[in-house]
Amino acid sequence: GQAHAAGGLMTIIVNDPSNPYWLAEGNVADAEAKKLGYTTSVSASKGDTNTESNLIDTAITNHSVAIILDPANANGSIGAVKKAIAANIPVFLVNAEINQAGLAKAQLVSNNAQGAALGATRWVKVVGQKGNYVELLGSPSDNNAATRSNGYATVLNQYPDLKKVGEQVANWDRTQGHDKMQNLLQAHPDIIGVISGNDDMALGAIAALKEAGKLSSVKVGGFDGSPDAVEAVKSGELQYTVLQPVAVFAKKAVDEADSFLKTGKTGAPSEKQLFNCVLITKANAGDFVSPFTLKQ
Amino acid sequence: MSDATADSVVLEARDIVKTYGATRALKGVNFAIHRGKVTTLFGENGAGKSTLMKILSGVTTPTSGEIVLDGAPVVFSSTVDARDRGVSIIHQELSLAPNMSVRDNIFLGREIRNATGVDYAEETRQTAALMRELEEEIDPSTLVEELRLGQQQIVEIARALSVNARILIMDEPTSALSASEVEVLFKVIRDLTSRGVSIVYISHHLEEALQITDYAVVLRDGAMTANAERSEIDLEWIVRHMVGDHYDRGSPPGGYEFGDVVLSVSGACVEDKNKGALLVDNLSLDVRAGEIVCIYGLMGAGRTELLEAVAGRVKLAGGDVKLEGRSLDGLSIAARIERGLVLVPEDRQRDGLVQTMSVGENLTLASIGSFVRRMLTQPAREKQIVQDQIRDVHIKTAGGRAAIGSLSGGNQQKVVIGKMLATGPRVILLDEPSRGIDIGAKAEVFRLLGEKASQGLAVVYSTSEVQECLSIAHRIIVMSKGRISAEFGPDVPKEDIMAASGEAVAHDAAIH
Amino acid sequence: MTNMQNSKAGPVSGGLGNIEIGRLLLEGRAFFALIVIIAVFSALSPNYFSLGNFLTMASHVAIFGILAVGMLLVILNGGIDLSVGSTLGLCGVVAGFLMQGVSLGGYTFYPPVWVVAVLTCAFGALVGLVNGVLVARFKVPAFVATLGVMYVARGAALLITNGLTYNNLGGQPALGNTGFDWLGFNHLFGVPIGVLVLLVIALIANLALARTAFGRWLYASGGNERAAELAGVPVKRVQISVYALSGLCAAIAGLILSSQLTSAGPTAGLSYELTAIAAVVIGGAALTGGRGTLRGTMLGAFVIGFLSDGLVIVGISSYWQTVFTGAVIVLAVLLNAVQYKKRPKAPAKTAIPA
Amino acid sequence: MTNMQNSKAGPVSGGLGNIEIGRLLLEGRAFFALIVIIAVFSALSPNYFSLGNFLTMASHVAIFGILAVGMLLVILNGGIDLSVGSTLGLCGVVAGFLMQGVSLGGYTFYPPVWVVAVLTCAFGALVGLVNGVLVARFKVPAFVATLGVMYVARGAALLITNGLTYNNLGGQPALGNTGFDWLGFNHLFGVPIGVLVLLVIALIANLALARTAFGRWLYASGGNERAAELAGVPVKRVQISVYALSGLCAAIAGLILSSQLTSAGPTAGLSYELTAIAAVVIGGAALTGGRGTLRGTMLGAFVIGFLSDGLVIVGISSYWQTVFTGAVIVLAVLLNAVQYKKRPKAPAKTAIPA
Ligand SMILES: Nc1ncnc2c1ncn2[C@@H]1O[C@H](COP(=O)(O)OP(=O)(O)OP(=O)(O)O)[C@@H](O)[C@H]1O
Ligand SMILES: Nc1ncnc2c1ncn2[C@@H]1O[C@H](COP(=O)(O)OP(=O)(O)OP(=O)(O)O)[C@@H](O)[C@H]1O
Ligand SMILES: [Mg+2]
Ligand SMILES: [Mg+2]
Repeated sequence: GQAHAAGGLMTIIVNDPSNPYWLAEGNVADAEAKKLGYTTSVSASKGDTNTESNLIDTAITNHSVAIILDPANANGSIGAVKKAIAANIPVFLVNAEINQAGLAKAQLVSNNAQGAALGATRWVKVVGQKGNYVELLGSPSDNNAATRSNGYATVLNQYPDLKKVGEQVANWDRTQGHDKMQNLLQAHPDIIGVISGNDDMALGAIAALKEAGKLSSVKVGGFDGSPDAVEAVKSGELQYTVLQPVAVFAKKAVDEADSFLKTGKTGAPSEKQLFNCVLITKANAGDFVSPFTLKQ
Repeated sequence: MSDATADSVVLEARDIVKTYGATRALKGVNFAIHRGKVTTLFGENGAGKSTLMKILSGVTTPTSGEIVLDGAPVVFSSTVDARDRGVSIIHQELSLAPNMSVRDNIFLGREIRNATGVDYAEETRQTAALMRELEEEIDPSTLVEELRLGQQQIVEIARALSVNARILIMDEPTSALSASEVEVLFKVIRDLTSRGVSIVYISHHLEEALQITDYAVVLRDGAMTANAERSEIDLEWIVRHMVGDHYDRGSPPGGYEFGDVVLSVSGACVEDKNKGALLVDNLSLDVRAGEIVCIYGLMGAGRTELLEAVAGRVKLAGGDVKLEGRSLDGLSIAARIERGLVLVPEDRQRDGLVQTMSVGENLTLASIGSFVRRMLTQPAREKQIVQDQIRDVHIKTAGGRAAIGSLSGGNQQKVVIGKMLATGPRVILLDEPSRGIDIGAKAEVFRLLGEKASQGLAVVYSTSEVQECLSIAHRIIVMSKGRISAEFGPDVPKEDIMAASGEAVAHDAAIH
Repeated sequence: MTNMQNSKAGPVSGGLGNIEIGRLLLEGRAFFALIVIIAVFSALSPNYFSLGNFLTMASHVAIFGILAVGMLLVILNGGIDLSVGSTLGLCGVVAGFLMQGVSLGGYTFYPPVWVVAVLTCAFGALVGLVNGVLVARFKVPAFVATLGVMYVARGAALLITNGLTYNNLGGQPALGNTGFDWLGFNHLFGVPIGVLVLLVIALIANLALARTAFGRWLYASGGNERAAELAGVPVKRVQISVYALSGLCAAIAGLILSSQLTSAGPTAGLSYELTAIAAVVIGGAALTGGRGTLRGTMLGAFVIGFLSDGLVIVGISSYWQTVFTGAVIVLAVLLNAVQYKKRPKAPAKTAIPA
Repeated sequence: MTNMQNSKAGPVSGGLGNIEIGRLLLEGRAFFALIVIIAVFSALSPNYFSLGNFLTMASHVAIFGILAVGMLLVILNGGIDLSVGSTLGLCGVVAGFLMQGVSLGGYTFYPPVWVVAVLTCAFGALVGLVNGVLVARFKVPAFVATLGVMYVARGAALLITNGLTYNNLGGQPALGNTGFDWLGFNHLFGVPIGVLVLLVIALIANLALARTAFGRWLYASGGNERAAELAGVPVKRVQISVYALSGLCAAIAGLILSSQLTSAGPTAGLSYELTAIAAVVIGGAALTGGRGTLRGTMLGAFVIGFLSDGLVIVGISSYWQTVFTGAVIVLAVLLNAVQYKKRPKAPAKTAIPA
């Protein structure tokens, strides 16, 4: 229904709702916007900048009052954002950044570097300071893959006896995580740990390790805090995961948009706002009230 | 039909009507098949022969009318149903799977089974036996695509025989067979009839068909125009009822002088790609403007290879082809057409026509250049060319925009010839253009070629029928095993031509 | 426009004149589908039926509409081109690469935008040429050849950019290479440039198909290659050309897309080949070659584009969008099939009713 | 094993006996490619040439190898099945859904694993059946029908899970539905179950192709449908069956994959159809139907699997992996084409100069 409610239409564009992370992002923003009296339209770019651009066009056609956007690509999404701004629609970016400041009213992202450091520190605690390990990387066209990997390296490089003997791109995907882990195990049967750029790849790796009967000797760490990963942390298969506060900033983005529409100000001190990640271990894994949302 | 023969009737079609959309292919045909006899069905292209046979063998169902088997009405729901009741058919168009072996094709759809699945050994044994019976040396495990056409037709025949049917329908079984193979087939047919099997036989080779006919039936425009016993009929009778006309065998056009030599083939050789043998072996031939040269030969004599090499489709392994004194060496097919040398291919469906295009588009395909101005085709000019060709070549069609598939076989053949004539050639090569077309259409093709020849066109015409040579050629060349084995003038006795081809002189059917 | 598959006629009478509204309505199922789509979405959303939205949707259609034109040529020839999506991405990346300046012997050149555009188009045609040569000369089945090239082109795009996206395609006045965003951002008479480019390409292609020797050759060689060859049609050249043209179309689409986005990423155009093929097929072309019209293909492209944009505008979830897209592809072709069924069976290509 | 396209014989001597090493080496280009791949990677990495690694790689091959078996049947029939990847994903999701328990009238049933497996397989076959009916009864071209079903199945999988992934497929002893991870995790005689399943499916398929009437009917209807129909082959039933079997294979592959991952996500199997097609084609089958062997297809699957795993093991970047995959597809088929060229040109299917 497009009947204009008091607040007007807020368009929410997430990356790909077939992933629980983005699904939660969309759901939280959707709920908050509805609560504030807006009608909403949630759609997905599936990581394709052209689809994203088309969705922005549609938002313009639909006379949206604001756009909450999870940009598909740091460089590639700039054009789409410009287009929305040219049509006088304020854009609020969540989860990922674009490489140009001054366009969006706000960019709310999780602090990937901080989260990576958090995770890597925990990982060393679990795995120990000596031995061989491997890393699973996200899709290289995504900035976050590099940010997290660099974050891990910054911490792990401090331990000269921890040696990274292999790394593989598994494109954030569970099946690929599984298969590539099997390949890595062939080449490096002696590893003691796996550090992964996200939870899905970590869960794939866990499946491979289970199959090889090595899960007890090889420790795995994840990133994202997805519900599946939290379950795995509870059961002890996954050592930890790093929760991206997606529920927090998705809600905040809508709030800022609402504030901007009503007052002309987002109420936040700066355009770029970093949200710190939270370490999830067995200790606090039970505190989730809904996907990606910890008990306050 | 007299009452005396009525009780010998096994299968009877009564008042069969078959319509395809607006076309009435059969308009109430009555037709009877006699036990242990050969009933031959004659008729022009499109007369409805195949349609009638398809109905009798369960391929299609009649729009109205009934089929009576052994005195009781039956309905054939499928080919399998008909086969189970003893009716087997050799289709006019080959229906074999080229990717499979001879054995697999013969037993396709009625596998001999044993405990572990299909009993290949038994099937192979039976296939070999059938091949022996047909006096053909074909290994049961050979892939059908590796056989030449005649052999494929033999496989088709073998399949029909292997069913052990009571009624065997043969729709042009000999169109690709050599004379000796036809002899074997006729022997098999006589053997079958003596065992009480009833045969329906269809062929455009009237003289050949008369050799085994017991009853003749003539179909015209979807209706039966005549039927009689063998003793009451002759060739003239058939032709009269088929075309309603007096039959003129034709004679070569005359009353003019030949021009210079336009096509000159010297020492041409064509290699068989697999075996390295020579299919055309050092062959030389000159053709003058206005001359009609017939190349007679048996299946596999190398005529197709010769003509295709001249037209540029296959490479010459040696020798040279000159057109009006200039060598064609290295020129593409397109360039040869440009220079005035065209080929009407042997297989019009596969090589002659574009089925997705209209009659008009097919007619102008080889001469697009003549109506293109400033990169664009000129519709008005094109239309004119199409109309001219339809008129000149006498194509029976609703017009240039008609679908090519709506034409009868003979008219499709005329489209292929017309397409090539539209390029204004100096030399036209025709590879068995009369195959599968009826005598009326054939006469028209002859008339057309005669007319063009008298205007200076050089014609090279390959054929497997002696009578055709005599009807049209100024000069008859007999090819055998890739070489010219003899050369004759227009007034040579048939037997001499056949002897030169290496063919055993067929029984004279005493048609004359 | 001509109407190859619907009328028995084909383009004999030559041309652009004889649009028959009645036949269009009765036989053009894709046209019918388009009308239904527009009607339904206009009823569901007040924003759908407006000139502005139609132009926006048309500019979305432009990208894969251009791909579909190239695809139509390939399909008419009896082939298929799975590589267009990757080629689009690769060409965008190549353009982005050139816009960043080319280092030659210590100097960095900044080619002007028109040079970039020409080089990119040439490059796209070259990729297509590789397909064409593989198919025509080396007899690799089109599906396989273009599948291979699809992977190679995608890998190459990723390698060039190392997975990253080129930004700042706007160029700089100081370097004399501004203007790249013109294609994507500007309007002429209120119509987005991308749409105009599609229009021009479609008109040229239509003319080429209906009125040139090349078009006739293409239909002929797709209908029966052997017969075409014997009639003097340069079938190999035609075959190679259509793939090169398809590559060219992909390059143009890549330029427009990167210009619209003012960025060029290596994953652009992923799986667009399927959309392009769907457009051609919905437009009534036969995958066996020889049958199909440009008008049909354009209708097919608009059916897909107007449908998917409509689903977004009325706010249907992206899961349902996937389902609907699939259903519409099948339905549109099903309708075509039903239509064919009523006509007399065309004789099988090589069967002989001699 | 039989050797349809390489020997004149076909299954003459009736089957499994006549492997001819010489001919294999000389003519089986896919086999040759496999040897080269194994040799090269063994030289490059000490970890490649080991039983353990071969088993791991084989278990990766198993997934799309099973898809390829179904795809081979479809391709032999002259069709193509683009929907297998989606069907795999959808079947995994259906299995996951069933493992979560089915609510019926207030009660929640937990079907035992074998029931889940059977239901999932039936469901996969049903999806295939839809393809088959569209193709055989409604005459929708296979490419289009399966493309549409591909979208619909993917959308359905997303709708069922609402984008989430079913986890915990292990079941619970209390509910009596444990054992799902058996397929993916267990080994028999040291060989992963997935590989054994592939082996069993391949053997059955090979037997069916070489020794049963169904196999002969399949080759015949792919080679010349009309001829097969006239010979009394139930061509429509054969056609529908192959799509159903392809769907069944996709379901089995989906079960194994979700069992390996002990989870079932809606995006599993994305673009696996292309890998399966590539395997079949590298194995020497013709996309025009009627030609191809099971042995070739298996070789093709192993070529792709051993190549991509090899590239991973020697540590080549994922971009280069994409490039190499494409290049190998083209090269392998190019070799096949060269091989075919030497043979006499096959006359067109039904041609006869009557
Ligand atoms: N499937 C079909 N659809 C439409 N018309 C058909 C079909 N089959 C045959 N016809 C038409 O029916 C008529 C009779 O055709 P038929 O094949 O029986 O002729 P025929 O006597 O066997 O000719 P020929 O000597 O060329 O084999 C022709 O006009 C033909 O065009
Ligand atoms: N496709 C083929 N595969 C294998 N052998 C072939 C093929 N075509 C022709 N041949 C062989 O080549 C030789 C010459 O054949 P060609 O077709 O030139 O003879 P022809 O005189 O034209 O006879 P036809 O009446 O069959 O056309 C024959 O021995 C024939 O068996
Ligand atoms: Mg007939
Ligand atoms: Mg010949």
